[in-house]
Amino acid sequence: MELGFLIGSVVKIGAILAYLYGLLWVLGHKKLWVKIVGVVAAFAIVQLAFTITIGDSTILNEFDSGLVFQAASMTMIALGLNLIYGFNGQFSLGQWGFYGIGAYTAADITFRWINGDSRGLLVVGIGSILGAVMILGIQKWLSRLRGVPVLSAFTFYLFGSVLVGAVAVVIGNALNPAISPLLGSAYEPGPLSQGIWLQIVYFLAIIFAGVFAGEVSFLFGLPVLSLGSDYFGIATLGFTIIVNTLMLNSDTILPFPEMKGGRGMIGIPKLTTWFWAFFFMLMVIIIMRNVIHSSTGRTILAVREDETAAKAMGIDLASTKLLTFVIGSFFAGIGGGVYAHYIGFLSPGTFDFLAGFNPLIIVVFGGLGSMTGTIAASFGWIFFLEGLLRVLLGQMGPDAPTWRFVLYPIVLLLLMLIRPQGLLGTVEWGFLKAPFVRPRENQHTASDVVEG
Amino acid sequence: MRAFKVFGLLMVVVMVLSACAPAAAPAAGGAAAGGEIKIAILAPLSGPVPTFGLSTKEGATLAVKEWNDKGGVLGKKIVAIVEDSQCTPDPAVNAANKVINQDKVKYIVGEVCSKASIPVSEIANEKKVVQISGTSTNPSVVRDAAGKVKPFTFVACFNDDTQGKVIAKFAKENIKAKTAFIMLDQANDYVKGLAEYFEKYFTADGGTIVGKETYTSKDTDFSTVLAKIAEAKPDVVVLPDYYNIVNLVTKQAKEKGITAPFIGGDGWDSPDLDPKAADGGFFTNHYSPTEDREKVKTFVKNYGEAYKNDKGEPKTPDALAALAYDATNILIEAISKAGEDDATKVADTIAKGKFEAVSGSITFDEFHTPIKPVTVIAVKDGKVTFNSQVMP
Amino acid sequence: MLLDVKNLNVYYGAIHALQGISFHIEEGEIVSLIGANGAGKSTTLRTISGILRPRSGSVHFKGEDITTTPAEQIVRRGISHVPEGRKIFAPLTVRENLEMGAYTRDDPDEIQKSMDRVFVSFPRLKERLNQLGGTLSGGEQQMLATGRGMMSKPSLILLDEPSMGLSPILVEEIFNIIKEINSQGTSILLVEQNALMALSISNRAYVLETGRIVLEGNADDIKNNPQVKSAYLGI
Amino acid sequence: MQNTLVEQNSPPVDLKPRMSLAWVGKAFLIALSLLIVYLLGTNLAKNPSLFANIILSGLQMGFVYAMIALGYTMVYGIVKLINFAHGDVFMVGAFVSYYLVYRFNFQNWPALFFPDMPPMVVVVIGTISVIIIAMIVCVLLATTIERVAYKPLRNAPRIAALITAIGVSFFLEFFGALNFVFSPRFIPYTRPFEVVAWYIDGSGIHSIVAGTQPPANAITFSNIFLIIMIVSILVQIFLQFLVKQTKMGIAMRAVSYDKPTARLMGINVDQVISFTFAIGAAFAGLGGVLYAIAYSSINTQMGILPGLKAFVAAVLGGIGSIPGAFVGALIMGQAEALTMGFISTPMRDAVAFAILIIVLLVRPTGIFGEPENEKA
Repeated sequence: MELGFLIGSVVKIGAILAYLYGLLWVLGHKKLWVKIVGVVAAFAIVQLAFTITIGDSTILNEFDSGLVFQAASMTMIALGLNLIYGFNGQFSLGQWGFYGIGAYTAADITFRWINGDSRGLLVVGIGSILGAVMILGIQKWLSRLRGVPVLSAFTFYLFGSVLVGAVAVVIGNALNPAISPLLGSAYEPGPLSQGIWLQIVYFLAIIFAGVFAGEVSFLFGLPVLSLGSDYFGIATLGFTIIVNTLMLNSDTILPFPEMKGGRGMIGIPKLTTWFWAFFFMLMVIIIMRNVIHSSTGRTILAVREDETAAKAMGIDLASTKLLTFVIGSFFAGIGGGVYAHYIGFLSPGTFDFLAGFNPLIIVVFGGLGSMTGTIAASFGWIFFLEGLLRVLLGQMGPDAPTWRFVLYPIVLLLLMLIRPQGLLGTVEWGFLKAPFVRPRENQHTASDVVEG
Repeated sequence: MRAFKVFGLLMVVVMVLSACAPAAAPAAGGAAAGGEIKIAILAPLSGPVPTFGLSTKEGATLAVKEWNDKGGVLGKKIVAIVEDSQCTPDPAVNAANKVINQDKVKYIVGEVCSKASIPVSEIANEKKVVQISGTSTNPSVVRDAAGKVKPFTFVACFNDDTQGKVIAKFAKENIKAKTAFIMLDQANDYVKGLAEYFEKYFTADGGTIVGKETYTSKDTDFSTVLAKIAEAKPDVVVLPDYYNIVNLVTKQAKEKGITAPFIGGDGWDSPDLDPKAADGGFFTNHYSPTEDREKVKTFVKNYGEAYKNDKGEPKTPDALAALAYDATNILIEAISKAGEDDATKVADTIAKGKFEAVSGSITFDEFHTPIKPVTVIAVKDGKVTFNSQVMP
Repeated sequence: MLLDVKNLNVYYGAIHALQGISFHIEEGEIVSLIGANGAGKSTTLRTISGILRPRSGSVHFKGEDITTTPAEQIVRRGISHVPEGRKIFAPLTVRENLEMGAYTRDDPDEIQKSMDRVFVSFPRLKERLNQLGGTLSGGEQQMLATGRGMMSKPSLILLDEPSMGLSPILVEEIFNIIKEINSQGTSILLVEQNALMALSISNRAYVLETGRIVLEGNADDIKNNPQVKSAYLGI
Repeated sequence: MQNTLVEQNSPPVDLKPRMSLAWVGKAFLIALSLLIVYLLGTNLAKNPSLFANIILSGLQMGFVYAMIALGYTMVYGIVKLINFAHGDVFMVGAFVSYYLVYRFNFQNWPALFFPDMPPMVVVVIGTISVIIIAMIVCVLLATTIERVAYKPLRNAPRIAALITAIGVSFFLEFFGALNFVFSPRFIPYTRPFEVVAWYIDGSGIHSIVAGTQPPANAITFSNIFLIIMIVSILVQIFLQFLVKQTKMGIAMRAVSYDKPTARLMGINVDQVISFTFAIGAAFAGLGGVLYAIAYSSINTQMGILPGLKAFVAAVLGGIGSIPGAFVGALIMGQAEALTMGFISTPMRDAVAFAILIIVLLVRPTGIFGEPENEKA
């Protein structure tokens, strides 16, 4: 029976990787109807596996489905990081912070909504839209002036954001009384806080959470992206820590008593279904693929390969980096929203900076500059660490689970020593295959020491 | 392609691991003759507080072992499945999902930390699995967002309210304190809860809080806070945190010449509490290993026989071990009383029953939280001794 | 024979940079390697000094096989490589740069003697002794690089493009000093784009073309070779 | 590197007079710093002795950070690797000394061999030998890590080495947390000697008698503080000497600037790199022991946060620069202590990082950092 468990887990990992491969292949198919049918089928296969019962449990039980949801949100986060680091070369440790921002924002919107308070949605929604308008407007205005230093530009954006935030709160408060009667309360849900309306709010919450994370990343990235790569990395690590600190004090320093600070936010509706997880994951994959395959994508790659040369070609380094950073953070925010509504409980401990290395490990594992690698590694990583190792060590007596985090770094070390460029290097499959993407294999540090 | 080599390597790792698996398997699930009852123990074996996980695991497995030695329950052998839940929501949820869906477990002991117990409790109630946590004091563990009790979740410890009240009462009556200084960790719900309730009852009784300072759990240098305490000169300093923080704070306080006694909660309880540093302090607890009750004596003896510390001496069980032991015993006893391996019946039995446990005689209130006396323990002359028992 | 290079093959990835090069240097000689950009001159020097590994072939120095000896060991054997582009340690002072040149030696008195000898050749370095390497002018940097190369008391100096980027007067000065170093008994392998200048101080020369030696012989003969004249000397 | 969006978006020819808005950013920064100065100033005026006590506690943290930061800054300077395992080497140093003192009572060895030795000397020699053994173990550990985990990746992408560094760090923490290794407990540390504390008030220096409270307006400090301060400054002086005056030190700088050319000088680059790791580890071990003595509680995760802070301090001071690491660490210590004292304890890390980010914006390579050199 124990061996059965083991084989079952290994087969599951294999099946999921094969499934992802199939999905990418179908998406890459030339005919539109094949794509559509393929995507629907890909959705249906997993959906069926969640529902069809064999023996006394479904083919993929809730343990597996939990892992699938975690892997799906991890895919979005890791893809965002791969865009920032793998494709654009900006070493960021801030992804985890944006993930946290997305999770808390989305959770707060739906939590308030089902508790008869529409201000979450209104304020964040209006704020994100106005914020985008403000950013574009100030950008336009500043572009007419010359020689405005980053710090000054940042000051303008900062004051702009504060203003936009205040306006959003005012509008939100004004509109709230009109909507909240339709929401009812947690005990008696009104017409708008259930059924299809709740699904729409969920969708909006996640999109707004992503946009909000993107806007924060714009504000933060604007000054910080001008730093050199490692310094940028440290500054973004600082960002993750600052976000974590704010989460811990969300009920004291920040005015969000429902987030309950270090106690953790409870009562988030568990709205993430396979449909939504699949939908958002696919959306992120498609957006990212299309960004990379566009001319913007070529600019992004050019900046990574050689900043000086890119600048000489007339590429606007700062805006390219900023754009990549914002898109990457948007993905992280989406991932956070999906995660929050899967787990139903948010605690600042989840967004600790140490866990923030996980997406980095996944991206490097899969191969920098390989979307396929990132997707496969996200699933592989969760299913290995939380699935296989947990099941295996669980079989080996009460002391064994302690070894989980001893084995994990050993595997990590071995893999890095054997394949420093990541599992898939820069290989892409199916849909993601791109003729012009030929990223360099090795980035030498010790300039040209040939034999070590 | 080189990628395949790596996959090959992964497979080899997996094979090696699987080679280990059958060897250890009989220990885990051997005698299936009379059937077996599985109990999952979720403990933070890694993560921020692995030491709590260790005590919990030891206490819970000791209880399981004792029942098995007596022939199991309902004629069936009890199998303990230990899972690492890291005191963090994600792994805890994965662990709970795994034991419920993969191992088909109907009873869960744990988690230790509230932030892990809360998401586990949601799954447990959804899946109608009995969960009993030894030590999660956050009210959200047993109550849902709307404030209703979760039918399948229990805790074996008194809650923050009770303990805060007793600390305040003791400070007022026994220490004769009029002014108090509160030190608390904003991010720790346990500490925050105790501090809040202490403040509530202490001020209601006419005491004054002369200062309130926060720190974080990762701090090691408390001299800034202590400098403020030295300025404020309170009658008592309330420090309702875990022993590791207590060790740091009290030691540094002695070096700063602070003479006010420190007082805290059950988090102080640990064989690693430095009694020299904490000398003159008091803390409330679920039980004292030096108590005279028969139940306590046998537990301390059995635990010491089963587990040794790094010098090879018998270990003294801390409150976490005792509570995990109690939680497991309550659970198994309830199974036995219910007479049936059925989660709903067992949950019912626990809610209504009365249990003789190491931490006193326990009945559960409407929020599945035990009603039991609180023990106050004094740290004096390098020793941790039973001081008094206070009914809240 | 001081240095004997036999049938050297070096690859950069798939590029066959040196295609079976053989040459030798006798004690006390100045030998020039001349050739166009990318002919493999610097590659040859880098292979001799151990920075690059040949795929096949051998390098013998004073009769010993040093083909696979690591670079840092080769210095101890008595070969000093003054790299192309000077490669001064910019954040180190002139004195520290020179001390690094004598890294393989331990006796402080002997090192001081060598340093004094360098100062005789390059009095300008003595004036700049505590200045940072990076703040020197191009000519001074070349002097420092050459002086640094002398500090290990080598029996063979590999000089890579000592005239690169220098004014004609400085080039003249540098080449005079090279001759002077040689006259003190150090053999020199000189790689130069400025073929005329190089040939004027060399005993013998080899002409490289896309990784092969196409011509070898007496410096004067080479200078007068019509092909060389048109291709490299611009006469 | 200070690119601005605006500069780049602007049309290449712009005949209009430039309107400089640089003052906006500057005014923002100045307003921010004025706020901080005001906050600190009022607190100083309100209670000078509390202020001084807080400054002292910040100094103690700063000096400990300085010892760890050195390892980060030197290793980064030479191989451009953020050696995340450094904080765990620090932890191992503390544990080694714990076992020596607690298990083997090693600090008393001089008394066993030389019974006539005065106890004061016994303690000093014993403690120093405990520290030295801890340092040696750390050196061995760090060089092994370097050999096994970093050296094979020297020509691989830099990120691979960073990931292995994270892996090594995880491994040390979780392997150390196994029951038969260090165990996951928070262990009360047994000090090899007693801590003596003093206070200064208007009437001079007095030692604190147990059970009595020093008067108000007194500034307290302990022998641990003095030891940490002196050791940290000595380490600093020693390293300055090493790097500026010795052959090995100059070679380290040469290697960090240009490895291939350093090899041409006959410098064994691998040896120099190993030596750098060893030096850093030795001081991390030293820091670990002093830290454990000062705060007297150890566990396997104790290295994470001081390690991170020390690294931030190194970046703040200009990574690669040894005096920079020192100054950065002291600033870091003060930033933390002052934030804890006068702003808000939970915001401590946030403030520390905010300072880092602001400093980097003004000086992109840190306070003492040289502009990134363009290598040929």
